[in-house]
Amino acid sequence: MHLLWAIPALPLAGFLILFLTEGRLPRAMVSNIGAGSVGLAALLTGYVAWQFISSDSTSFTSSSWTWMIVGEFNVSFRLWVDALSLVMVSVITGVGFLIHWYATGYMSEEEGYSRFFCYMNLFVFAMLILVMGDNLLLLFLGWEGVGLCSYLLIGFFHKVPEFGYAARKAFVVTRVGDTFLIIALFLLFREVGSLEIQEGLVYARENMSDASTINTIICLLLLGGAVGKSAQVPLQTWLPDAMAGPTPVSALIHAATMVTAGVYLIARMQDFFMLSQTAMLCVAAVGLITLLIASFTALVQSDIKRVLAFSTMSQIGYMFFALGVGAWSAGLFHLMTHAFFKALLFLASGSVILAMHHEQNMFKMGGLWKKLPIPFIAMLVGSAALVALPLTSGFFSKDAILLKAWKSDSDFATLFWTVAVIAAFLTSLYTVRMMVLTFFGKPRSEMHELKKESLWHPSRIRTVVPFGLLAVLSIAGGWMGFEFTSDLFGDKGVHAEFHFDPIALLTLGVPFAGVVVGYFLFASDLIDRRRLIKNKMGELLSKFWGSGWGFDWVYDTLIVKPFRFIAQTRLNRNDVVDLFFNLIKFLANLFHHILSMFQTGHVRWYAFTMVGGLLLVFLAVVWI
Amino acid sequence: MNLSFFLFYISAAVAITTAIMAVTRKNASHALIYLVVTLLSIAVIFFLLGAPFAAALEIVIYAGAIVVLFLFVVMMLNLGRSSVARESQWLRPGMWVLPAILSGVLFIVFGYTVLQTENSAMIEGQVVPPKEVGTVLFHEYLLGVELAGVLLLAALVGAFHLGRRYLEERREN
Amino acid sequence: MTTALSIPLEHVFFLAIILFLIGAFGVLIRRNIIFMLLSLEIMMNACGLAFVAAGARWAEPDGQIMFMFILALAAAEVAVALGLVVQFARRFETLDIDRAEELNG
Amino acid sequence: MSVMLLILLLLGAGVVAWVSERVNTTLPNWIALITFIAATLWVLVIWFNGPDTSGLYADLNREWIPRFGIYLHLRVDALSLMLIGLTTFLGIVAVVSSWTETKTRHGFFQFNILWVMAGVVGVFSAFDLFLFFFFWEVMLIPMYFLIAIWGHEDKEYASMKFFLFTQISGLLMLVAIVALVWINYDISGVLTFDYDVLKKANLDIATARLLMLGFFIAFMTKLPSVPVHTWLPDAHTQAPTAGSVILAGILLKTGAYGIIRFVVPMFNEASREFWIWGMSLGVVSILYGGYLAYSQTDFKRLVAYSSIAHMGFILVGVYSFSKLGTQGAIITMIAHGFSTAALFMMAGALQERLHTREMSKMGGLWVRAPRMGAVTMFFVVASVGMPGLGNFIGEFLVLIGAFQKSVVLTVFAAIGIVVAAVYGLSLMQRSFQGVPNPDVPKVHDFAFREMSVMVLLMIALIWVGIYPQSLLQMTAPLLSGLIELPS
Repeated sequence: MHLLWAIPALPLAGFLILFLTEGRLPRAMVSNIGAGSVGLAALLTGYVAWQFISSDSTSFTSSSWTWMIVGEFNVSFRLWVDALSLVMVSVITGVGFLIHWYATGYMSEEEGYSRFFCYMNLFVFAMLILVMGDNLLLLFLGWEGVGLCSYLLIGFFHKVPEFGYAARKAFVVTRVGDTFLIIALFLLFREVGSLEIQEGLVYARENMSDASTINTIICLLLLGGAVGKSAQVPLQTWLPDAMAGPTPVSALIHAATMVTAGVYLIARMQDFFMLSQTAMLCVAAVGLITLLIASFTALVQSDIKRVLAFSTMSQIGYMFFALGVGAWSAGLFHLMTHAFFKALLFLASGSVILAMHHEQNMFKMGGLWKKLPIPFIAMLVGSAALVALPLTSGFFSKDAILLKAWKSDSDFATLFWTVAVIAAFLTSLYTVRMMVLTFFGKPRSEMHELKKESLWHPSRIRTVVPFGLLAVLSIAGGWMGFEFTSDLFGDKGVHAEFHFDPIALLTLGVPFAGVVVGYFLFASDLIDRRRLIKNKMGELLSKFWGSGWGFDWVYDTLIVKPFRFIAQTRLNRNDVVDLFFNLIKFLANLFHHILSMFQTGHVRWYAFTMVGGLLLVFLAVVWI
Repeated sequence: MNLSFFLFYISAAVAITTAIMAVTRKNASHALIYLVVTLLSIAVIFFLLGAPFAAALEIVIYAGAIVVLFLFVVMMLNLGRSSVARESQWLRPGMWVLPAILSGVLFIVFGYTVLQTENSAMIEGQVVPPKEVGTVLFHEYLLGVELAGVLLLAALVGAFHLGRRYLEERREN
Repeated sequence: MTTALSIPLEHVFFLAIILFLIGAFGVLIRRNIIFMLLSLEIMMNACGLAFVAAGARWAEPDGQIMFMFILALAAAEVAVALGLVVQFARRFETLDIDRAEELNG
Repeated sequence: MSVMLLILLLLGAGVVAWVSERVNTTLPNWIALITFIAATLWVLVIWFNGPDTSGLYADLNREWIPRFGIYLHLRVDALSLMLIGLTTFLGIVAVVSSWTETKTRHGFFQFNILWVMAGVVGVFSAFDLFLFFFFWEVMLIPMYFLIAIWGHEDKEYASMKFFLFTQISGLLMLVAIVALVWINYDISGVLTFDYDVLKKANLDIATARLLMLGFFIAFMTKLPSVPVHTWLPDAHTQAPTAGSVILAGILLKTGAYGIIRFVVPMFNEASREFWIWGMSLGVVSILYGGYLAYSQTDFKRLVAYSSIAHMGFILVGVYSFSKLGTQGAIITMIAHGFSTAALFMMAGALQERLHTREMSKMGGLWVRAPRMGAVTMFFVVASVGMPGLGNFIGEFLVLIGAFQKSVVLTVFAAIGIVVAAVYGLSLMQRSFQGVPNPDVPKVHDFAFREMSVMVLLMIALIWVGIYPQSLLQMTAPLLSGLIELPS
């Protein structure tokens, strides 16, 4: 099945062309190559998907050459595509293509145009390798490649030092996660004897006992890696800063693809996780905690992109929660739908930001729904899906998770469910707040006229078509995708049949309640918002939530400051060990000075020492 | 206990006292005169020990030539009255202590070694005539004599050069 | 023919030692070069005495011959030494040995 | 036979280059370049027509000083051939990178480069301990001249320090060699310096431990591992570009090669007992080197400390006594040779253009020199250990090998990867990104000359990264001989 290789090869070719020509190609050519390569890959994926559905084989594979053989350690470049990775590949290439197409407009006025597409293509290639690699080392290659590209793209505007710092922070924090992953790889190799995923899964099914500690440790390490990449609780501080990159980057990397790599990893290593209850519990717990923290923080953000970033974080928390609770296919389904509506939201917010001349602060926007109709409709549809209003794709995936959570056999089922519902309510709250602040109410700053011919103008095709397609997917994605993903994991998947018992009704009602409360809270001035914030408690809370529950501050004081302080001290700069060798040099000089004091130049002193010496010799002779 | 026995000890005492005086005088010429007396007393001892040729040499060369040479230099550098004041300033008591201790200890060590020798013997005062000394000198020690001659030549040339530059400078200014 | 002297050898050696130490003492404490040379002469004589005494003990001429060599040495040494003293006096205007101390460090 | 020719060729070319300076000043450069290209082609030819039956590419054994059983025993097996190939390849890089840098005495400069290379080739192929020590010294003297004459501001201090460190440790090794030969003579009555014979000398464990320490300390100073590494940053910052390319690219490898070839096989039981020390020294080097790299403000000094960190991986790999670990160490040697040589070339290029190595004075170079930025980004990413490039393969194999031996040490070594990311990106950030500071003079981007060499190095790194199997299968048969007890 050599077609498989073509899918990652296309973006790689795009990257190579753009890299070697070093920005000498005209912009039109660059956009064709950049967007075109991903578009072709998307078409190819469609073809492969169609073949996959028509043929009943559970997986395609195409191997090419051996990478490394040392003794019994045997790793080779081989691609493996089954239902799970096919979903991921289609999301990456499909949504990726739309984002690339939109980016050709969005980035038209930025300099470094070909460099941008070069990095984006490299990213898509790395993500495809991550998802299609059949052994964990290939997955790790994609994993690190994706981390590198997110560093390059976040730090794309390299003139601004803060963005550079944000990029470095993202890379280092994800690198901490990668270290957990690589240790998991070592443990797996020692346990299973090879890094092939399928071989590992078979090994796990057959001869791994339920409560084997090794398995739990491996799963926890895998979770550590996933948490690093998907910006979950302990290692999530880099995602809000990652908004420093251009908006299509945020859309592609920090909404649709990279952050879901963690979810893919856990879904891929499913059999390992199924075996250990503690690991599943941890995954669910991590998901839940991130869910809560991100939702509360999103409530008090002023920058539109940071709101979306925290919302992404919370939605991925949902996915982790779904996997933790055992709703494997529901989690994957949510991943797919989330990719659609979150990409739509990010792109639309990108148009708004460009229209406001790079103004990202929501408090400076307002009353834009008349001036920017297309982004407004797109944002509306996206928010609807995010909030999970009925009939939107979000509804299908989120409710499937909630139902599965309710029915899961673990003893925390009710607690999990209630927390998830609260989070859903909060989601609708901050979404409404975002819509109100940006589009409704009085315009808080003047928005001078958009030049019609500018490439990124909302009415251009390269903006409308992606918006349209994504909107359709956000709405229709639910029905269409449902059949496809429900049997993704065979019998393990949950079938959310919609009988109207109280729980289903409740999950249906929550979004509406959120919207209504949000309207009262933010749109109408029935409740005086200022009074709510002004009092002591409100202020403290908003500051605490605003800073992402203080994680940043904790990491800064605990790790970054001491590390940097010790490094910058003068003593450290020129190497403590050197002192030892300089000491030897110092001693040599010291002895020199002491001895030279004896050479006084006075003859009588020499006579004296001679007689003294004579005496000593005689004493020695006499004595011995 | 015959006359020569007493003679030996008297001249020994004289030698020691004049040596101490020679070393401690402030005036250079006085010291030299004391040195001459020491040398003469040693010559007497040589004579008593039965080495008349050595005694004669001692008087002729040592007391006669070397000390006289000293006197020439002392006179030339006119180390007269003016240097006496400076001399006393240099002989501060503090200078005495350390060398004195050192020589005392040395004396004890030397004395101890001398007393250790088992076969201590008496000196009979057997005279060794100069003829015999002469024959041995030019038979077994011929090489020694030649070397001594070369040594003296070297000293001669050295002394000549050291002196000469001094003369030229005087001619220039 | 004898000079009828009969004393133990050690006595002469003691005399030689005392003379030698007086000379050494003189070299150590005097700062005037002339006096140092003078005490040097005393030390030389002490050695000579010891040699002649040893020769006398065995009634052999060797002691005296050694004494003669010492004499030659002393003469050469004094000649050069006094040449140096003259130069020293001319250059340092004083005969204080401690003035010449460039060769240090 | 052919190895002897190669060494003589290098030595001869050195003399010719020195003399040819009178003709015109750039002739020595051309002579050196042509010699190195010829040498690399020679290595490639030998590599293609494969090893002979006993896995050797070239073997020469001729009497040198029969009185003491010293033979001119030059043998090239897979490991040696790879390292000789690396040497000649980096020779090209060194010559091209300092084409315009030396202002005075070009001939003598090339002479020194060629003689260092000859010494190194000798070290990699000597199978007679005396001959090994002979070449060990031959490669040291010209290196000292390179730093002392063409170095930067306080070159005397740096070159003297480098010389003393290597010389004293070399002395230790000499004592160990002589002792070994003498004991062997005592036991077996055969006076020989030959590697294979001495390998089989059965020493009691106490003396074996001592002799091993003698060798180990010499190679530890050469491969700088922590306690004795302080000469490397000074020597690197003051050395001219060619000097640091050679120093980092090859001289560090002689230390690693020494451990793999001499310490482990010849004193196997003693080394096995010593593994906890060897490995922890490696881990300390990784973390300490990485940490200090972060605190440097001088571009070259940062890269120097990073190479100490990479060399730590080799120690960890070798002392894991596993096939994976040793292969990882060999791959790290090759990959590190490429990535550090490139970074030092970049440092040299920056110094030539900005007359400073201080990163505080750089900043924002990407705007004016995008090509330099891209190249530096590539090599920083490689040295940070990005999969798909050579360094990662080496590090991964070392870590997975070391994991079987001791989990704790491997976890600490893995933390080294995070530290590597920190200092790697801080290097990138402080020199190329950020606001271009005004007083940085007009920087002209890479010319064809430098770019061609950089592309060569890039291809090499990608080849090691994507298809390391070609190297791995070469050294696979050797491993049993290097690690297990001599049969």
